[in-house]
Amino acid sequence: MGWFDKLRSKTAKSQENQLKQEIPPQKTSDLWKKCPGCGETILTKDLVRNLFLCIKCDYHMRMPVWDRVALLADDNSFVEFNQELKSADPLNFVDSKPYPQRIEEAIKKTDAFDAAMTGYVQIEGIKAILGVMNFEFMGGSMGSVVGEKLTDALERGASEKLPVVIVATSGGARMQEGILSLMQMAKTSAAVKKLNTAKVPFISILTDPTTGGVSASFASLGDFNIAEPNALICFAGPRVIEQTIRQKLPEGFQKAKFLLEHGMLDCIVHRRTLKKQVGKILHILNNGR
Amino acid sequence: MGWFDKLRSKTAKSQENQLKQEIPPQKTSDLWKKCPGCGETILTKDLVRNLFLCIKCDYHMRMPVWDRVALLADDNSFVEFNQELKSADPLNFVDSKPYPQRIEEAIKKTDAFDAAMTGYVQIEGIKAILGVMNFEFMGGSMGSVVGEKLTDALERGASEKLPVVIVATSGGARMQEGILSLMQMAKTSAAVKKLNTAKVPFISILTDPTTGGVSASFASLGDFNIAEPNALICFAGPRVIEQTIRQKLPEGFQKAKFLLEHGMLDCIVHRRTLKKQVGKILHILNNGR
Amino acid sequence: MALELDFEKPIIEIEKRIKDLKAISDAGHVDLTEEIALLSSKIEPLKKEIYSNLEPWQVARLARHIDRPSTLEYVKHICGDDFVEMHGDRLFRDDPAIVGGIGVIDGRSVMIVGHQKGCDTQSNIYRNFGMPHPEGYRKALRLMRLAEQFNMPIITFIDTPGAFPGIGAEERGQSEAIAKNLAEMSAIRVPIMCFITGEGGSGGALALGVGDKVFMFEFSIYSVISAEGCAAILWNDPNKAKEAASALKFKSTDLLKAGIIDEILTEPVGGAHRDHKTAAEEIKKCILKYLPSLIAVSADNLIEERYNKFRRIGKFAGEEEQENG
Amino acid sequence: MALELDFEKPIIEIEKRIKDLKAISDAGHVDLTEEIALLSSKIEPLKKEIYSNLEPWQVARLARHIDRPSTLEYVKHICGDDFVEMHGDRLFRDDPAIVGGIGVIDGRSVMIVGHQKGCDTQSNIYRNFGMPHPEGYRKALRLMRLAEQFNMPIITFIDTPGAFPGIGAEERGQSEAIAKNLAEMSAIRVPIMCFITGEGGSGGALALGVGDKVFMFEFSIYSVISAEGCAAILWNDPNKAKEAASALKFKSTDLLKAGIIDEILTEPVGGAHRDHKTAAEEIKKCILKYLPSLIAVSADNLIEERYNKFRRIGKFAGEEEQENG
Ligand SMILES: [Zn+2]
Ligand SMILES: [Zn+2]
Repeated sequence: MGWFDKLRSKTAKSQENQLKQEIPPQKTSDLWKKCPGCGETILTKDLVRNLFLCIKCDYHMRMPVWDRVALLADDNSFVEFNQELKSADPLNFVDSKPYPQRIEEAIKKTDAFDAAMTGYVQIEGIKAILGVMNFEFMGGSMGSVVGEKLTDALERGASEKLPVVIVATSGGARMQEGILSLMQMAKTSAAVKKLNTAKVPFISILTDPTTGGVSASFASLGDFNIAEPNALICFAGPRVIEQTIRQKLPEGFQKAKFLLEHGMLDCIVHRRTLKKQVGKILHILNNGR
Repeated sequence: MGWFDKLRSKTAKSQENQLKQEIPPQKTSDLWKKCPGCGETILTKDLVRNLFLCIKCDYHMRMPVWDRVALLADDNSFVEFNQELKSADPLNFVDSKPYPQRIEEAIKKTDAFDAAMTGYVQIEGIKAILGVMNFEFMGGSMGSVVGEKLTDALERGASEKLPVVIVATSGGARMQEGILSLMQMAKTSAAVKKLNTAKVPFISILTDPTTGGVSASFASLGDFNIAEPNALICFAGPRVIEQTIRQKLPEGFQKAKFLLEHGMLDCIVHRRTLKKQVGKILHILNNGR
Repeated sequence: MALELDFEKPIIEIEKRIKDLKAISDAGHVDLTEEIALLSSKIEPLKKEIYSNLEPWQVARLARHIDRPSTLEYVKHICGDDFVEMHGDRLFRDDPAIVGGIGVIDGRSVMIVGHQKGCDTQSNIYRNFGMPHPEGYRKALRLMRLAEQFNMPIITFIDTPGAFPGIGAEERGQSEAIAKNLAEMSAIRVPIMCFITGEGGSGGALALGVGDKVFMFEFSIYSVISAEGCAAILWNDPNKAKEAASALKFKSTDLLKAGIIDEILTEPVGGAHRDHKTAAEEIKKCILKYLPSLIAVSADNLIEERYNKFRRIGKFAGEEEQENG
Repeated sequence: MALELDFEKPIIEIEKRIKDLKAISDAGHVDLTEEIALLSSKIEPLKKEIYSNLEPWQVARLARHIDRPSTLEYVKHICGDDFVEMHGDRLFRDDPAIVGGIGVIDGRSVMIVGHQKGCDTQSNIYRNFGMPHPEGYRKALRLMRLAEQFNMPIITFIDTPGAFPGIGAEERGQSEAIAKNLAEMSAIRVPIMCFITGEGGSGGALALGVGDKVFMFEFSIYSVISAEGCAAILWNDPNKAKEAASALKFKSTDLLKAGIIDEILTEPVGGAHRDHKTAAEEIKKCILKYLPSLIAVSADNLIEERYNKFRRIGKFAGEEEQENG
């Protein structure tokens, strides 16, 4: 099975899984998906073809990790690092389930070992390093594996002088790893600083949702911070804030446009032009170096 | 005449002049001064003895330049630089009076050649470079001479590794020198950067009023920004803003406490403890280097 | 819809008459070719006469002309599609009164930063008439540091009435923001070329103006204070703006003589607002002319020379005779 | 007025009884010296028993004790008069939830930065209960950069429930502010010693926590999330906070075992809130013990080792057997 076929089959699989997660139990059909923007019900296969943009209202739905790679990478250019890296259970953490069981379930569900994938890539002909987070794997939470993979990717960027592009999406820290997951914020941020010191560009692409410890570490530190339209980007989530301040939040709060207006983003880019725009930025920045 | 006597005589003289400027014509008495804080009329000689603090309400009134030197310098330690530097008339500027005439009048009035004085100093036993601006000389406006003197002081600090302390007070740019006065902002700010690069401390003391081009250049760039209580510190003055936004400004707007709360000042220090506090800061910073 | 300035009226009148004659002629009833040619031949000399004898206050009006090209228009002409705008100071807000981004000029990557005015009332309100808040200067500084990081020369476009005299701007420290830019720009280790394209208003202009080379369009101005402001303070009479304009010596020719700018860029006849493309080409030519030699200088020498360039500015008594001031 | 924690009640009761007996005894009616001595002799063993067997949720309550010394109190004990507080981020606001300034410890100049809680309701509101806004982190970074500039070691005190979940904090980019501190602290070229003195709450704590040495008081905690928050999310039941507290392993002994901290500082018997001075001395001793050797390291090696210290943190499947995790 060639690289592209494998990708397609993974895509289909992860697509399936996303559906299981997001569509309420009463309509566990793999064939349909409801748009969070306009409420329209859309055929999954149409969504896959349409880059997970709503066919009716162009809403940017969450995109499975392999589709994201396919969106950004030139054909057959992605070569994965640390594919087999897997979480341990450092705290012997048990809530309603033991952590190892959650991990195994997530692996089965997503066909990935953890919530981030990294590798060499070529984008619009430019060699780079790509990291893509996987929201379907335990909500894209950052534990030791995510932290290690992204840190390694950033360090490779620094030492091999290859620009780094990371597509973030995360519900926050992997609580089941306790303090270790908090420390991944320091680890990945320090790695970004290493990249800065090496004068190698870092493009951070913030997609829906990028929150908590990921938002408050590497994802906010891009030389370019790009967001997709409507992405929720925040440290504290809207529900937590509403509970704290006991009032309704304004429309659009913590969405991409809000962050752009508040100076945190360089630009918002539509998914259809994302690859081209990233390529252009890499080209211009590379050219200067 | 010894240094201290000379200082005293200059103090008395400049005191006189300040009175001429600030007390409305109908009460041109050299003997009394009205407190802007509480309205109390105070004997000038009492004010001089009391560091120009209101005897009744402790309001920090403007302090003549030689009194300021006496406040900060250890006895006989001040050695002035560039004492004779005098303004030219680069634009042949004439408004209601020719610029050279204004200069001559200011020289007569203040016994100084321009609105800043710089020199070697010792503060609480620590060798440093001191600059003091002179509000009585054309409202402390910054033209070529002020810019040159302060730049030279900052450069000496950088090359001789002596910390620099500048007491700012200014109505803004010396309009009569046109673009040259604007450029003094760039010149003095660049000199602060030179001092930073040399890793030599810069303490900026912002006194009433520090506005316009002085506020928007070296005076805001201290490693420590210290203000005196109640000092007006701003870029655009309150009257200009009121005219622009057509509404009354809040109480305390652009005063020292306002700036402290808005993150622009390290601390507000009472005039009585200013020397001691500056000495302590210099001591600690020197100690680290 | 062009705003008409009074001293431009004779030109605009002739242009209108030519248009009328052409319409009649084109309708085919009478042949007016000769009359049209005669009138046309008068335009150029008239323009030259008018625009070479403008009073300072008239230049100020040209410099503020609403149809004058803005930073983003220059960028469009100079970089075409090879430009990516970057927003935000990463601290508080994206200030629409200052724009910036990375672009390519003739194959070379550059960082471009400039004031941005609107072209009509609505966009002018959005752009705050090109008057930055602190976050605008801070965005500019962020971009310039990024340029330094990736070794990209910096091009700045200066066109602002000045800093904004408002509560928020003061609360968020516009003094600090301007001062910081002045200090940091003096030591940024890549070439900086500054273009005063319209109004160079006071501290708000200078905050983008500390460069290795400073250029100025013929009909732009660069001043420590607006003529109106100066008149209000020194003449105690805002109606003395014409007098103040003359006294302040803010025309490009004055500034060249004073050694503040390096070169005057010629505007299309009648002013940059009459031909954006030609104005943009003038800037591009200038960049291509000077950038290679600036890039050739080592970073240490570059910032030393930049420092000295500003260090030298100032005039003192007794030196008038020696220097040619 | 000390807040009584339930597990402290036996101690407080005996202490009260001793006081009563003393009062009677002092009044001169009865000699109760013997009884008092007997009771007193029971206190120490009781304290030791209670405080050495605390459940994680009990430690969390101690860590949050309102009478626990705050950063400014530690500073007062450690530096005495040789401290000058510095305010403001030079951007937007002075955040009272983070304090800092320059001081002298045993003749050596240092920069001190820490979270600041209040000691009563009013001061807690002013300090926002030690929960910083972005400007707090930015003030901290400004001060740390100044420390680097003047070659002063940095001491941080960590004691916060965490970042503040509010509109302004999000608007002004607390994500960016925390992230920036993490990145910059990793490369600051002077020694950084961090002391977790109370609550080490999540990102708001870590934003002052990237140091060469990280120390923790015995009854302080350091956690990715509060027990309450964790219970609400993972157990779907805020009342499971005790279970979450145990599961999160946020006690100093857990963190030492996990290699996150370098050393546990012993608290005065009964906790730091019972004896501020002794607690402060413990910190001062620790600074004096480690600082000289940190200063001896070259800046390059210092930041390389700091980087590696955090770089190493993480646990992966298959390595449990080899390492002693
Ligand atoms: Zn839709
Ligand atoms: Zn008074």
